[in-house]
Amino acid sequence: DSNTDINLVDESSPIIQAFKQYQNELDTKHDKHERLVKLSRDVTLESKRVIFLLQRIAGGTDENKNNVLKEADTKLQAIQDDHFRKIALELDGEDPYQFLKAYTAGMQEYIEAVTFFQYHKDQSLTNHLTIQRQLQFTQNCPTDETSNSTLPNVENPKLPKLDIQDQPVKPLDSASCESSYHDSQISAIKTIEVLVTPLDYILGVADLTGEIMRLAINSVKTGNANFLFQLCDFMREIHNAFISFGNIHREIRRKLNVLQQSLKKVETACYTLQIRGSEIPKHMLADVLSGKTMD
Amino acid sequence: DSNTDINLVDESSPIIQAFKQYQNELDTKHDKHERLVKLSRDVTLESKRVIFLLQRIAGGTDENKNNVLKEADTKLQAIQDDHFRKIALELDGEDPYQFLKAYTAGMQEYIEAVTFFQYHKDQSLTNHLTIQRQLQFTQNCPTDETSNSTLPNVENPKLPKLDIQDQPVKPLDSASCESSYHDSQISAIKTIEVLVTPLDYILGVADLTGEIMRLAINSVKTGNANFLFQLCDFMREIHNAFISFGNIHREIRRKLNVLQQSLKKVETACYTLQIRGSEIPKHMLADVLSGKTMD
Amino acid sequence: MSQISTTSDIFTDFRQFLNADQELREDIRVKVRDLEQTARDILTILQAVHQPEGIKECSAICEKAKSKFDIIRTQLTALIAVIPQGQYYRFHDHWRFLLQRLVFLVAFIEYLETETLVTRESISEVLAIHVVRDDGFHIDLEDFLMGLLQMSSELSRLAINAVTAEDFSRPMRIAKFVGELDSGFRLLNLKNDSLRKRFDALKYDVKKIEEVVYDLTIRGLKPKTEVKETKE
Amino acid sequence: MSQISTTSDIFTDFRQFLNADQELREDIRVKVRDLEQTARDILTILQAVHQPEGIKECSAICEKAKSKFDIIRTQLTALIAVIPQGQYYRFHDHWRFLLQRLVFLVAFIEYLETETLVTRESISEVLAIHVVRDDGFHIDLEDFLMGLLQMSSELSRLAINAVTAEDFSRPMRIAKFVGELDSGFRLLNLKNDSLRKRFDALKYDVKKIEEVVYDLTIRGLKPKTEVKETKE
Amino acid sequence: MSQISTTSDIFTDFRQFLNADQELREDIRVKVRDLEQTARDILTILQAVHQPEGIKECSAICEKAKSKFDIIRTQLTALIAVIPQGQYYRFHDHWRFLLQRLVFLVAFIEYLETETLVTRESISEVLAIHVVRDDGFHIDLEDFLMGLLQMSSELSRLAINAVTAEDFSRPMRIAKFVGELDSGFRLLNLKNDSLRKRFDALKYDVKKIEEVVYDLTIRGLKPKTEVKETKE
Amino acid sequence: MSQISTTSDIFTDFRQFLNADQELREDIRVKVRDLEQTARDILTILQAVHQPEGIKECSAICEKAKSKFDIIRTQLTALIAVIPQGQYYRFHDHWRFLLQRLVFLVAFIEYLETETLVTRESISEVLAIHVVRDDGFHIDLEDFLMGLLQMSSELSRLAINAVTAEDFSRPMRIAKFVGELDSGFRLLNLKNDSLRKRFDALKYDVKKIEEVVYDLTIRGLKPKTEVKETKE
Amino acid sequence: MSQISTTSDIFTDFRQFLNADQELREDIRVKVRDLEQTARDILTILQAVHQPEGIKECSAICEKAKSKFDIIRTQLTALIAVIPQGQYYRFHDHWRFLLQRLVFLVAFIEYLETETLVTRESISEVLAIHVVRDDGFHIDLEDFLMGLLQMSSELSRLAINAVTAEDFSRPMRIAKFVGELDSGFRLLNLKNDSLRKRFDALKYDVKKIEEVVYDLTIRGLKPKTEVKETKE
Amino acid sequence: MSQISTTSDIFTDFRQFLNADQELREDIRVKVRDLEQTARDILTILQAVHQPEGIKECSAICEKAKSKFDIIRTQLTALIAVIPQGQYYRFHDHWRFLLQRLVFLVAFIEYLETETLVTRESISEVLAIHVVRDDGFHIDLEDFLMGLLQMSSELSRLAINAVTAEDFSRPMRIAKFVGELDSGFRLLNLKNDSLRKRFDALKYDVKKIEEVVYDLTIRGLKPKTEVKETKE
Ligand SMILES: [Mn+2]
Ligand SMILES: [Mn+2]
Repeated sequence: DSNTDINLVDESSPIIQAFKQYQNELDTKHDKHERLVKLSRDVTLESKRVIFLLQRIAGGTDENKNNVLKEADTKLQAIQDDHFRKIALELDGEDPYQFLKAYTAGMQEYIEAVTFFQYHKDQSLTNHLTIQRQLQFTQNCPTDETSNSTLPNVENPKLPKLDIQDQPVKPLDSASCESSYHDSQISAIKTIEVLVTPLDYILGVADLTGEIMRLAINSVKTGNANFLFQLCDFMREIHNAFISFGNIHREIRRKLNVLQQSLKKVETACYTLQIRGSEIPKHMLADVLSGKTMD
Repeated sequence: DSNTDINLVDESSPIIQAFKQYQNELDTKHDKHERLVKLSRDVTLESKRVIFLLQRIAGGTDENKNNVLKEADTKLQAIQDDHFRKIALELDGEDPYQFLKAYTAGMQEYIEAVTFFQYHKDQSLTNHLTIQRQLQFTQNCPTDETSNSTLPNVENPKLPKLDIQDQPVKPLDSASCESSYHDSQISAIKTIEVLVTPLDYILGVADLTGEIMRLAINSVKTGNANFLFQLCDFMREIHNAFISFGNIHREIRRKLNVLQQSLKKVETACYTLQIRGSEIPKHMLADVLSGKTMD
Repeated sequence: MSQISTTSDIFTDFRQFLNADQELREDIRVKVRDLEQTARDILTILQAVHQPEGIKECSAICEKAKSKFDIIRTQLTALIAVIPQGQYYRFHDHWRFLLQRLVFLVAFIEYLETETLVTRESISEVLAIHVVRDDGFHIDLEDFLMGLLQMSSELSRLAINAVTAEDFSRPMRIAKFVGELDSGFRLLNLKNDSLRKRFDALKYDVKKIEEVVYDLTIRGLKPKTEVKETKE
Repeated sequence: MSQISTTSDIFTDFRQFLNADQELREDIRVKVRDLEQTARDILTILQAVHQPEGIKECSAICEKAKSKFDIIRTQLTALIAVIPQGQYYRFHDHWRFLLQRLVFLVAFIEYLETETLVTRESISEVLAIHVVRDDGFHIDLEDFLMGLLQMSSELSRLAINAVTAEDFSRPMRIAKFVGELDSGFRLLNLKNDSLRKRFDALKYDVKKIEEVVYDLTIRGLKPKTEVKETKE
Repeated sequence: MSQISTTSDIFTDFRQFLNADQELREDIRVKVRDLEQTARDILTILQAVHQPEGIKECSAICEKAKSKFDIIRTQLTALIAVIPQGQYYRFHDHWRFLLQRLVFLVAFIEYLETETLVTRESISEVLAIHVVRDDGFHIDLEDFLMGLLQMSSELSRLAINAVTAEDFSRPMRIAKFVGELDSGFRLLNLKNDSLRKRFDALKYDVKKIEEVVYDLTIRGLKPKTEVKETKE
Repeated sequence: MSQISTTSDIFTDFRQFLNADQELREDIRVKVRDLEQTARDILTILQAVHQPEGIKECSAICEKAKSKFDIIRTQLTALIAVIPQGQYYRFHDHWRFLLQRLVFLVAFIEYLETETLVTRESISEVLAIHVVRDDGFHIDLEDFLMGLLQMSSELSRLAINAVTAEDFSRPMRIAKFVGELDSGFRLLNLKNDSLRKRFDALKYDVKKIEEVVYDLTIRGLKPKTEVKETKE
Repeated sequence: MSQISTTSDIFTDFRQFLNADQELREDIRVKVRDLEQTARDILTILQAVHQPEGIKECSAICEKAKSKFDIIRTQLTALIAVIPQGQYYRFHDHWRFLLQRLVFLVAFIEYLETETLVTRESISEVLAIHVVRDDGFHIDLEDFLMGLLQMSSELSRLAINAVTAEDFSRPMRIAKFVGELDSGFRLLNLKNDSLRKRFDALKYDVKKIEEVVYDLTIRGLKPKTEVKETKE
Repeated sequence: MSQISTTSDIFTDFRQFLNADQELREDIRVKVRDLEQTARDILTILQAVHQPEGIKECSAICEKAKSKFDIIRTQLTALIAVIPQGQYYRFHDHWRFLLQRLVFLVAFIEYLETETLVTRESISEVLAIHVVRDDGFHIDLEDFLMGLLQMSSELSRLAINAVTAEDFSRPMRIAKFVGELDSGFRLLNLKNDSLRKRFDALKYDVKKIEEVVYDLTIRGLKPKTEVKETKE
C-alpha cells in the first residue's frame, strides 16, 4: 500500500509488477517475524517470573507450597492462553520452522518454567507431548472485544496432536478477530498450535537443571537428605541422558557444560550433608536440623 | 500485586516489607525497559523503510523526487508522533540515560533516516538541535480514543529545548491517556521529550554515510558529475571530522572504518567518471550520458 | 494416559529423535551434494557463452544446458521424497545455496533464450517443484531474489565479453534489462542481511554495464536499431 | 534560524562536546578513585572484626570506621558537584562499584552496631546523598542490593571467625538475619545479570552459616538464651 | 588446442582424486561417529559408579562396560582398514577426541578394577591397536595423556560421591593415586597448549581431593586401617 | 611403593619422548623458515616482470630465479632428512604454506618460459621430491592447487602491467590460459574450505583479465594477428 | 609482633611505589593523548590534498601542516622528560601508535614535498628525538616501518584522487615510488605479526596503483614526457 | 636511479637489524625455557611438603630444593648476558611468568624455613640479580607481588594438608601469616589488572584457612599453647 502512489518506475513493466508483489510478500513476512519476536519476549519475561515464584518454595516441605503452585499454574495458563494463542494465530498456515528463530528463546524459557512447575508438583519430568498439547487451541473468537487481555472463550482442548491446518490466518493487528471469525463460519471450529520442537524441549530441560540446582542448594539447610538426594538423582538422570546424546548440536553441547557444573554443585551439597551427619547418630540428625531438640 | 497473596515469609518482618517495595520497583523498571525495547524495534523498522524509500530516488535529478520526499516526510512525522511520543511518555520524569540502551538502536536508525531525508531536500546536514526539537511534544491527550494509531491532537511545538519535567507519567498500557489527561488538568500543557544524545546523533550520521555511498554509486550512471562530486565532498567533510575526533568511543572508531571504506568507493566512482570522460570532449559528455545524441 | 512417561522414556524418545534426525540430515546432505554437482556441470556448460565464439552459439549452449535439467528434476524428486511434510524450513540451510544457484541457472538460460525475466512459475515448472509454500517444496522468495542477483553479475560479465566478441547490441539490451531489475530491487525493504549485501553489489554490476554502453556510445558503436523490441 | 548550521559548525560543536565529555569523565574518574581509596581504608579497618580479639571490640572498630565517613562525604560532595543535572545514569558505570562498596560498608557497620538491616534512607543519610532519583544523586536500587549481598558474604565469614573467637551466640543471630535477607531476595524477579549471579552466591553463604549453626547445635554449644530478641 | 585437452585432462584426474578423497573422509567420519556412539554408551554405563549404590557394585559395572569393547574393537578394525598407509596424521583431527575418550574409559575401568595406572600397552591390547607409531594405527602420546587427565577429573568427582555413599576409604586411595599422577605430569615439559591447560585442571582436582581427605580427617572418619591393602 | 616408581618411570619415559618431539618441531621450524626466506628471495626476483622493462627481459629474469633453486633443493633435502617416516601429515601445517608458495614459483616460471601449465611431475623434479605420497615427501594435491591459484592472481596482475608496458598481445594469451585453468577448477568438487575460497578469487581474476581484453578490443588495440602463435 | 610491623612496613613502601607508578602512567597517558590530538590535527590538514583543488596547492598544505610540528616537538619534549631512564619499552604500548602515526605524517609530507623516502634521521630531526635506542627516546624500527606502510595506503588513495583532479602524471610517479617501497619490504623477513599483515595491505595498494596506471595508459592519458623530471 | 639504490640500501640495513632481533628473541626464548624447566623441577621437589610424611621433613625438602638454585643462577646469568642494556622491558613478556614463579619458589622456601616473609633483597641475593631497576636485571614489583600471591595459595593448600598430617598448630600459624599478607595487600592501590584479579584469589585463600582454624576450634583440636612460639 505504502509506496504504490510513487511513480518512480515504468509501472507497466512486468519486472516492476513482479517486484511489487515481492515487496508485499517480504514486508508481510518481516512484519510477522517482528510480531513474533515481541510475543516471544513477553513469554520469556512471564516465564522467568513463574520460575522465580517457584524458587520461593523452600525445600520439599514448605507449607505454602500449594498456594505457590496454584499461583504458578494460573500464570502458566495465562501465558498459554494469552501469548501462545497469539503466536499460534500468527503461525497458522505457516511452516513453523520458518519463524522458529523468532520465538525459540521464549519457548525454551517457557518449557523451563512448565517442567519446573511439574517437578514441584510430583517430581516428574513433563514430556514433550504434554507441553505440545497445552499449546494447541481451538480457534473460537470472542464476539466483539478488541482488547488483547483475557480471552475467556478460548478453550485449551487437550486433544490428541493434530496436523497443522493449511489455511492461513490474517495477522492479529488488522482486525484479526473478524477475519478469523469469518473463517470459523466456513470451517467450524479448528485447532491451531505452536509447534514445540524436540530441540527446544530438550534445551528447555537443560535449563531446568539450573533451577533444580538452585533448589537443591536452598534445600541443604532444611537437612532433608532424602529430598536432596532425590534432586541429585533427578539431575544425574538428565546428565547421563545428555552425555549419551553425542555432539549433535552446538547448543546441547554448551548446555551440557553448564549442566555438569550444576551437577557437581548438587553432588557436593549431598557430600556436605553426608559428612555433616557423620558426627552424630543418624536418628538425631533430622531433629537437630528441624530445631526440635537442644534449643 | 502478583505475589502478595502468598504467605511464604514473615510478613511483619521489616526486611520482608522492604523487599516487597524493592520487588515492585524492580518490576516497574524492567517492564518499562521492555516496553521501550519494543518501541525501539518499531522505530528501527519504520526508519529503515524511509531510508529504502529515499534510495529509490535515482541521482540528483529524479522527477519523482518531490513525491518521494513528501511521502518520506509523512512517514517520519508518523514515527515522531506515534512511536517517539510513546517513548517520551515512558521517559517523562526519568533520567533518560537510565533507559538509553533500550532505545539507542532505534534512535540511531531514525537519525540516519532524518538526516538522509534532509540531505535529499537541500544537501545539508540536519543538526542535533533540530532533531531534538522534533522529539519534543506537548502532552495533550485525545478525548476518548483507545487506539495507538493517529494522534491528531499532538502538536510538535518546535519550542526551545526545555528541561525534563520532574513529574512521572504512568505507563501507557494501563489506560495511560486517562491518567495523563488527569495530570494535564493539574499542570496544564507540559512538554515532554526523547533525549537525543550527541553520541547517538554522531553515530547516526556515521551510518548516514553508508546511504550516501549507495546513492553515489547509483548516481554514476546518470553521468551527473557535479552531483557525484558534491556527494564526495560531503562524505569527505564528514570523514575529515571523524578522523579529528580521536579514539574517544569504540563505536565511533568502528564506524570510522566503515566510513573510510565507503569514502574510498565514492572516490573511486569519481575517478571512474573522470577517466571515462577523458576520452571525449567535456561538453559532449552530459549529452552522451543523458542519451540525447547519437541514438 | 500415555502422556505420563518416565524420565527414562522421555530421553530414549529424544535420542531416537536425534538419531533419526541425524540420518535424515545425512541423507539430505548427500542428495544436495549430488544436486550441487549437477548444477556445477550446468554452469560449466553455460560458461561457454563468455567465449568469443560462444555468444553466437547461444541457443545451442542453452539447449545443452537444459538437457541436464532432467537429472536435476530426478535428483530434486529424490530429495523432496525424504523431507517430512511442512518442514521445509527446518532444513532450509541445507539447500538454500543450491536453490539460489538453480534459480540463477534457470533465469540465466531464460534470459539468454528470451531476454525476459524468469518468473517463479517458470522456475517451478522447470524444476518440477511448487510455486508457493502451501503446496509443498518451493523456492523461498529471498533465495529466488538471490538467484536473480547472481544472474545480473553474470550478465554484467557477459556485456563485457559480448564486446570482445564484437556483438555490440547485446550490451545495450543487457543494460536495459539489468536496469529494470535494479529498479525492481529498489522497491524492496531489505534487512541488513546477505540479500541486502548482495543487492549492494548489484549497483556495481549496473555501473559496469553502463560503462560499456558509454564506451560503445562515444565510439559510435551503438547499433542504430533501438533496443525497444527485444527479440523473442 | 540558529537551527541551520553548516556541517563544519556541527562537527566543531560535537568535537567540543567530546572534549568536554572527556575532561568531565577524567575528573569523575579521579574523584571516584579517591573515594575508592577511602572505602578501601574503611574496609581494612573493619577487617579487624575477624580477628579473635576483634569481635569483642566491635563497637570501637565501628567507631573508627565511621570516623572516616567525613572524608567520604566530602569526596562525594566534590563528585556530585561535577555531575550535570539529570545525567546520573550517563556516568553510572563510573561509580557503580564504588556505591555498591559503600552500601556494603554502611550496612555492615549498621549490622555490627544494631543487628538490623540498613535502609536506603540511613545510607543516604550517612553518605549525605538523596534517597530517590528525582531528588538528585542517589543509589540505584540494584547497586543497593549488590551492597547487601556483599555484606552477607562478609557475615558468613564473620560467623566462622566468631566461633574461632569462641563467641557462640553471634552465629545464631547471623543465621537468622541472613536467612531473612535470603527470603527477601527471593521475592525479587531478577534478570540474568550480575545481581542474579551474585544472589546465587548468597545461597552458599546461607548454607555455610547453617553449617556453623549445625556444628554448634550438635555439640551443645548453642546458647540457651534464644535469638528471639536481637540486642539493640 | 592440445593445451585445452591437457589442462582439462589433468583436472579430470584431480577431480577423481579429490572425489575419492572426499569419499574416504566421509567414510572415516561415519566410522568415527559410530565409535563415538559406542564410547558414549560405555561412559553412560560407567556413570553408575557415582550412584550411592553404584560404588558397591563397581566390578559388575566394569564387567558390563567391558563387554561393550568387543563392539569398539570391531568398529576400530573397520576404521583402520580404510586409512591409507602413513596417513594417520592426515586424519588425526577426525579421531583425536575419540581416542582420548577411549583412553579415559579404559584407564577408568582399569583403575576401578585394580587401582593402578593403565599402561599404553594395556590400552593397545584392549583396543587391539598398535603401541608405537611405526607399527601402524596407534595412540598419540598427547592423546593418551589427555585421556589420563580426563580420568583424574572423573576420580575427583568419584571421591566426593564415595563419601556420600559412606565409603570413606576410597577417597584416601584416590588421593594417593591422583597425587602420583600429578607428580608424573609435573615431570613433563608441556607447551602452552590444550594439554597444559588440561593439566592445570588436574592441579585443581588434586586440591579438591585433598580437601575431601581433610574433611574426613577432621571428623575422624579416616579409616584407621590405612591404605595398605590396596592392590599394588 | 612399586606403584609410585612405576608411575614415575612411565612419566620419565614420556618426558624424554615429549622433549625429543619438541626439539624436532623446533628443528623443522628453523628449516622451514630458511626455505621461506629463499622462496621470498625468488619471488622478489620474479617481481621484475611487472616493471615496464621487465616484461621484455622475461627469460633473463626466469634464469636468475631458477638459479636459486639449487638452494631450495639443498634446504628441502635437509628438511626431509629430519622428518620421521610416515609422519608427513603430523607436521603438515609447518610446511603447507611453504609448499604452496614453491608450487606457485615453479608454475609461474614455467608459464613465463613456455606458457604452459606446470605438471606435478615437473614440480617434483625441480624440487627433487616425490610425486606421490607413498614414495615419501611429496606435495599434497590441495597445496598444489593452491599454488596454481596463487599463480593466476599473479597472471591477472601481469595482464594489467603488460598493457602498461604496451605489450598488447600478452593479455590475450593470459586470458586464454587462465580461462582454461578456470574451466579445470570448475571440474573439481571443492569443499567449503580455503581452496574453495581461493578459487572464488580466481573467478575474480578471470573477470579482471576479461576486462583488460575488453579494454583493448573496444579501443582497437587488440592485435590483429590472433593468439595462434603462442608457444605450445 | 615485629613480624606484623615488618609486613606492614614493606607493603607501605610498595604502596608508595605503586602509587607513584600509577601517577607516572597517568601523566604519560595525558601527554600522549595531547600528542595524538595534535597528530590528528595535522592529519586533518593534510587531508586537503585529496580535494580536487588540494593537489595543486600541495606545498601550501604541507607548510601549514609543518607549522604544527612545533607543538609536537614541545609536547614530545614534555613526554620524554617524565620517562625514567631505560624504561622506554616499559611504556612502549602507550606511544607505539602515536609514533607510527607521526612517522606516517612526516613521511607523507616529505614525499609530497620532495617525492623521496624519508629517512629515520630526518624523522628524528623533525621530531627532535634520537635515532638509535641507546641514545634515549627513539622510534622503534617496527613502528617506523608501520608508519611507512600507512603512508603507502594514503598514496594509493592519492593516486586515485589525483586522476579525478586531472593530474595524470602524479599516479605514474606514485606507482614508481610505492613499487620501490614494495621491493624494499620484500627484503625483510617479517614475522607473522601486525607488520606482516600490514605489508599484505601494501601489496594490495601496489596493485591498485598499477591499475590506475593501466587505466591512464589504455586511454592514452599517460603523459608523454616521462617521469624523468621528478626530483631524485 | 639513485633513489632506487637508496631505498634498497636502507631496507638492506633494516633486514639485518630485523634478523638480528629475531635471533635474539629466539635465544632468549630458549634460555627462558630452560629456566622454566629448572623452576618446574624445584616445584616438584617442594610438592613433597603436602604429603603426610612430607610436612615433618620440611627442612630436608627445602635443602634439596635450594641445591637446585645453583643451576637457576647459572641459567639466569646466561640469560642476562644476552639482554641489551636498557631493554629489559622490551622482552619483559618473555620472562615475566618465569620471574613470578621464581619469586614464589624462593618465598615459599623462606616461609617453610623461617616462617617469615621474604624480602626483595633476599630474592635478589638468592637469584644473584639486582634489586632496583636502575642497576640492571631485576624483578619488577608487580611480578614480585604476583609471586607472593602464588605462595599464599600454596600455603592455603598446606594448611589443609597439615591437618591431614595431624599437625594442628601449623594451620594456626599459616592463618596468622597469610592474614598479615592480606592486610599488606589491602594497603595497595591495585589497578584492575591481573594483580588485582590474583589478589581476589588471596581473599579466597584467607577464607579457606579461616575455615580450617574454625574446624579445629569447634572440634577442640586447636593446640592450647598459642601461636606464640612460632619462630620469628
Ligand atoms: Mn533459568
Ligand atoms: Mn543504513
